Amino acid sequence: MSTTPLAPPLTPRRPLNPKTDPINGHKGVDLGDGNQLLSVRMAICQALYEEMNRDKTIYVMGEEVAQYNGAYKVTKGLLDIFGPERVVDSPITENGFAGMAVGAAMTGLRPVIEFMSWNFSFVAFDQIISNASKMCYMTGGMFPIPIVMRGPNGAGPRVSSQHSHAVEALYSHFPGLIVVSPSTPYDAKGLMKTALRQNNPVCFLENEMIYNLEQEIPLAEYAIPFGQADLKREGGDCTIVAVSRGVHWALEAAAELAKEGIECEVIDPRTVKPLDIDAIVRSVKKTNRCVVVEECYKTGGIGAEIAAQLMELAFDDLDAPVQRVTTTENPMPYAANLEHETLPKPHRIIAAVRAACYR
Amino acid sequence: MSTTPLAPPLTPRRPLNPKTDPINGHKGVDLGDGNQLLSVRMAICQALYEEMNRDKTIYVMGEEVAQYNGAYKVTKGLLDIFGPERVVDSPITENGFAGMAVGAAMTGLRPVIEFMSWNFSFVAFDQIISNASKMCYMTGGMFPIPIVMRGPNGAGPRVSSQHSHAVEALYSHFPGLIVVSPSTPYDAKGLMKTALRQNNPVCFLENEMIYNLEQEIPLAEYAIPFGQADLKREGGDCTIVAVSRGVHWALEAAAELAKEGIECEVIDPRTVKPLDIDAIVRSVKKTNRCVVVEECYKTGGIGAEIAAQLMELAFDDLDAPVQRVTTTENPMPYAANLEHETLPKPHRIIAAVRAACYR
Amino acid sequence: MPAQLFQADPVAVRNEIGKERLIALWRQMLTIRRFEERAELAYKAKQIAGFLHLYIGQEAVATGWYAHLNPGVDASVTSYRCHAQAILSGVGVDELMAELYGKATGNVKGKGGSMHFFSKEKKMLGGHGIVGGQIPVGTGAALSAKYLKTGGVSITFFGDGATPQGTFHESLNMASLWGLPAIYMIENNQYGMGTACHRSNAVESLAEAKAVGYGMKSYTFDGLDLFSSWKCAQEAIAYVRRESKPILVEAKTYRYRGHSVSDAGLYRSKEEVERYKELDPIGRVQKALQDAGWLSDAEVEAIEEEVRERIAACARFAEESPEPALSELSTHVYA
Amino acid sequence: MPAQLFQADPVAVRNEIGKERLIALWRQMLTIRRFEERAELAYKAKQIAGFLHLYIGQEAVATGWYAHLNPGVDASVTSYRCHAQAILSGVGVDELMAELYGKATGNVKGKGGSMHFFSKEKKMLGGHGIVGGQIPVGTGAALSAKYLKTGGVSITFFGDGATPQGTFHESLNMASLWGLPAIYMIENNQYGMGTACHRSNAVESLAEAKAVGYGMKSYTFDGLDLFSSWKCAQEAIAYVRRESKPILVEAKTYRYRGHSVSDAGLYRSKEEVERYKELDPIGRVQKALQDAGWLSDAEVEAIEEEVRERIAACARFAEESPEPALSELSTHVYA
Ligand SMILES: Cc1ncc(C[n+]2csc(CCOP(=O)(O)OP(=O)(O)O)c2C)c(N)n1
Ligand SMILES: Cc1ncc(C[n+]2csc(CCOP(=O)(O)OP(=O)(O)O)c2C)c(N)n1
Ligand SMILES: [Mg+2]
Ligand SMILES: [Mg+2]
Repeated sequence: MSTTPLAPPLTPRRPLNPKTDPINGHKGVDLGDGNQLLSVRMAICQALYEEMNRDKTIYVMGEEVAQYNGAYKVTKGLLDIFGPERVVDSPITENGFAGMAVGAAMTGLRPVIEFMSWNFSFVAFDQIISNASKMCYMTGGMFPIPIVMRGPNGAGPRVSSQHSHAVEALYSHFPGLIVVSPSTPYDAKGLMKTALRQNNPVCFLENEMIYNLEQEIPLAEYAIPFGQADLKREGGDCTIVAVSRGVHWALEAAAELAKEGIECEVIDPRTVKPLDIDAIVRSVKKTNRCVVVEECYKTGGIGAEIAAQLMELAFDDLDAPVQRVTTTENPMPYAANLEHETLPKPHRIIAAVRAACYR
Repeated sequence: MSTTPLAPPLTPRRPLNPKTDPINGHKGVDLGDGNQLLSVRMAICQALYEEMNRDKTIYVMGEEVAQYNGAYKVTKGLLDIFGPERVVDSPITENGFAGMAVGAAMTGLRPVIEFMSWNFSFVAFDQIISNASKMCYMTGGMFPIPIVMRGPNGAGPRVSSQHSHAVEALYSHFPGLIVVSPSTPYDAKGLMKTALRQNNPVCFLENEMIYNLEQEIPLAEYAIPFGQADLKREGGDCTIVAVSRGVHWALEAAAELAKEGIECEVIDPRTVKPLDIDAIVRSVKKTNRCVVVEECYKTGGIGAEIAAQLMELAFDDLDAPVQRVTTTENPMPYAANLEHETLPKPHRIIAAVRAACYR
Repeated sequence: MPAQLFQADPVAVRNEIGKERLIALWRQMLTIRRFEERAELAYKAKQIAGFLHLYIGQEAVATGWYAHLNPGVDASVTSYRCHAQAILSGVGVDELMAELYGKATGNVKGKGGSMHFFSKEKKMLGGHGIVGGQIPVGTGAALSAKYLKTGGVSITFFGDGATPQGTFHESLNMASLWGLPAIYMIENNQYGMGTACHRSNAVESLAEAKAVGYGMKSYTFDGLDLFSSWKCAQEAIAYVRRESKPILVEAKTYRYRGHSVSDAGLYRSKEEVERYKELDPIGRVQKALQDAGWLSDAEVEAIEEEVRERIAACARFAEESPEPALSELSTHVYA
Repeated sequence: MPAQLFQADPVAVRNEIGKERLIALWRQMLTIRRFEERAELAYKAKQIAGFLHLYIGQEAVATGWYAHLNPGVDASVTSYRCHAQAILSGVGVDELMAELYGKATGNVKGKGGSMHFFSKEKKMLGGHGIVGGQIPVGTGAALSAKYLKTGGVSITFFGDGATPQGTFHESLNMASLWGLPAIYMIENNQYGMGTACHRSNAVESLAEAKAVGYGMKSYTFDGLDLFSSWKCAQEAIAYVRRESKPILVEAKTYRYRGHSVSDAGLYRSKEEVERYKELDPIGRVQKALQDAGWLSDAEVEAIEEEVRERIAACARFAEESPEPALSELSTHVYA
């Protein structure tokens, strides 16, 4: 399985046709030229499918992942293909099945567990932190914990405060965890493949709002290593580091800003932990400005960490303070206008880039 | 109850005498001059005692808080004084009793819950985040949640990975929570009084290793407002922002550094959220250097947030990157030498200050 | 093993409730049903967004129990499927519908939406989105009642899908240990989302089997029948008030709609749903009222019309209400 | 209501076990006891730090059950009170004592300490510090056994104080639902720290009452008596292997030391402790051996001496071992 370093363009030549093409499941649309067309949702499913075929120790467990095909249909078809031993509907007991995954991982399996949303991982927080993240260390390396925890992260559409968390920063705080937060089908598949072939607990943070985003990706197998950022747009005036859905908002903002002559470079870390700070530093050395876009809260968010690291590694290169465009410091409100202002949307990114460029 | 802005000196004129003085419980030693001598442990107990006397809606619940007088004896004597309705031993069910506190707070009580250590708050994480921190907002202000959650935080003595977390950064990430982390008896009492008289959920983070630390504090009632840092040492060469036990390590380091002519200013935020960034900025405008000392992990720690805010608010005043002296990026190991290197102890602070001063 | 079902003679209970009260109960059920049907329409018209979980089919459960409660003294709390409980607590439909629309006049100022209805005055403690998260909250309210000697009880509603959560176990143990006046009501509508109850619970009779492990009394009743619900509530609530002991109750019920409005419901057959619709709890009460000669066709029509008009009015109120001011973004983060 | 206690005729069981095996079991118990007594001394001499939770008094429980297990095929997991389980799994006392000393030669390289003993080879999954945290872990091992068709079972030890945790409930429900070969062993030593069992659990018979809610078979046995423990294990483990169904077991036992070495134990009377000491599980096995004429006084003395020497040697090994290199700080954070 080779690593393809060059990500394909974000916009496919044609969209999926819901009448004739699959819109979920593991099969993309073969475009005949070595590429396939699929969505983020399908890319994740495909990675699971391929790895489950390869590795019999992988099982998938979570609420509604089997008979219902996943609350968001990410696991569509896996039950039919792999059967009820390997694709298991669990009761609503996040701490329980997360802890079971730890025990299973210690005894030869490679569990994939779905949190129907990452908000519900809070119920399982003790097993994630006290057990999954520490086990390898506290056993002197005896028990690595190869678990992939996955599910939608960040704000869904108008689902308000208990259902709208973005947990990148939260889980990045803890040594022992890997935090993956892909923004495209290509990245989602390549990173999931890596996640399923390494031996650390991975928080694989998807985003409901981009499950349908489509892209042409290679039919051939590939994997994307952890800790390798991807340049989603080139530009010399300001670096925007953007995570997950934020990448698309950043690209929107960048297109707007280009009209006023500000060329932004958009860097997608893809994995928040490990973080490819080198790529960020390289870009900032060129642009001398940095804006971070994320759905986490500001206090102790990814932006804070990047700002602190840039201070350490590019102190003399920054011409302006790092701007943090995050979810505002409040639980997510339900009202449409309030939700809009809470999220780090393009209008806020544009303002931040202007501020960084002293415009 | 007046607010005393001037904290008393850290070193008492005489230590507590375990033969003749109380070493726990709510009563300090009356020194006859309007002051009393007591430890951090006793200061917290005294604040609880005074407020429970004043406010009948306060109850204390947790594992071993009543008959055992607290695993660390912080609640010593409260059962005898206030009875089993108000001082309640709970089964080991952190999520359960934290959630009960939310329900009780919504119906007229002011619960104080003890986590035997903050590590166990991970079991209760969902109730703390999904309910306590959001309830006021998601009910449009209808249901404030006046809960004080308290217990020892940070590394105990050689208790290894599952028992050594410092959670300041973790809980600061979430809007709706107050995070208090006192370093002295004076601060502990004054902040606990405030915690028990306001209506937000408070994470009151104590530290086992300084429970016995003694100080002379006023006999008269006082409270310390949230969001007001305290200057623990004055100095013009480098600002050290230090939290909880870190304050004492910082003071040790500062004394060492003074010998080589580096005068450090030690600022204790006392409450990490709200954070008195103004006090930090004021100091940095004078020293042009900043080192942050905390027991949290580095990634997304308090140091990251302070670095990011200093960049925003004192961009041109910093002569060197903010240095972060934190728990190293590994779960806490048991071996004595490894534990020593993991913690942000004076030798590491000294090195960081030197680096900040380019020495 | 199926549980022993609580037995109530419908005619005897009907007579015990009496004409006026039964008409009032029927009107409440109708109000809940029409409120939710209207919300469903508004959702399809994209006037409401996010999740919308309807209680349609389950109305007899909450209605029977609130009939014996005194909201404001007694506390109640439930899941995201919270519309009925808010209405039965006495919250006005105007502010509830406005909340669904995300308006400033909403029950919680547009900050919560469908899953988060509350009332401080009525001690209606939500409206909770985390499955099982409300169970300790209800337990805490029972602690308050005992501590403050209010004489009140607390009732906590949750689904069959929530009983496997740890919070259930932790709460019931503490409530029993400390003799709290807490009612735990499993609304077993036979599915947690797409998962049939027997696929998530190792025992068939949830209340009966699980109560043993907490030394608790239990009841299981026909939740599609208002008379069973009302009578069981009367007996059980009296027990809780008298003994200051918790109970575990299971309502065997059914939801007619999908888990939420977006659920296609492929996990159950149309026939199954139709079979249950024949047992419609609202229709049965109406029939009982008419059988007893307590309501004429014309009176039925008049009340139906009144309710419809009330609901239409609350929808107008919601539509015409303003959005929250943007300054609301940062209010109430802290008290 | 006290539970129905598992009945075993001591003489019959003794004869079934037979001379050689019984001597071996006695020697195991003795090794555990002496190991911990030595650790206690070292703790007082400040050679060991952190927490140190001793199993002294409870030896018959784990010893009886491991006798029917095949560590490496069968998995086991327990709380911080994990010394016996590690020794019985077959981990050498040298590396265990070295771990207590925080040395590089320790069982987990000095990274875990007293609460975190492990063995990959023996499928001994810890050594867990979070009360109840190991219960899902043991359940996961049972899932593995079933999934990989190893024929193995998993046994999860936890205290009376851990049964109120949500993890207990969640795990038992899933194990029963899916027919996992899991043994849940409540070591009821009557206290969780300073809290007597009846102050944290609403029912008296933990296993018997709680098993009902999971449709599970249960056993309760005299955990101070090796013969009851051994015989109950034989029957119960055979059931789990044969049926691939979980069971809930309660051992009525007692710890002679404080919760941890630093606990003064003011919550129970000296008389109570003395009363239980008369039932010392190790002394009773020795007596049975001697009553049967299977061991002479001299042989007892010789074995005692051998065990003492082995433990002294492991303490020397620990003392003489080097501290971990500082470079170990950052190894194993990631695999
Ligand atoms: C902790 C948690 N896990 C998962 C979910 C997603 N979820 C919402 S409702 C639901 C099903 C609950 O079923 P049940 O308890 O039977 O209640 P019902 O919807 O039938 O009223 C699930 C899985 C959630 N909200 N919270
Ligand atoms: C989640 C959690 N809460 C609290 C503690 C502190 N604690 C450690 S042991 C213990 C008592 C446990 O008692 P029990 O389960 O009966 O086990 P025993 O110590 O008697 O073997 C407590 C409260 C902890 N380690 N984890
Ligand atoms: Mg249900
Ligand atoms: Mg115990």
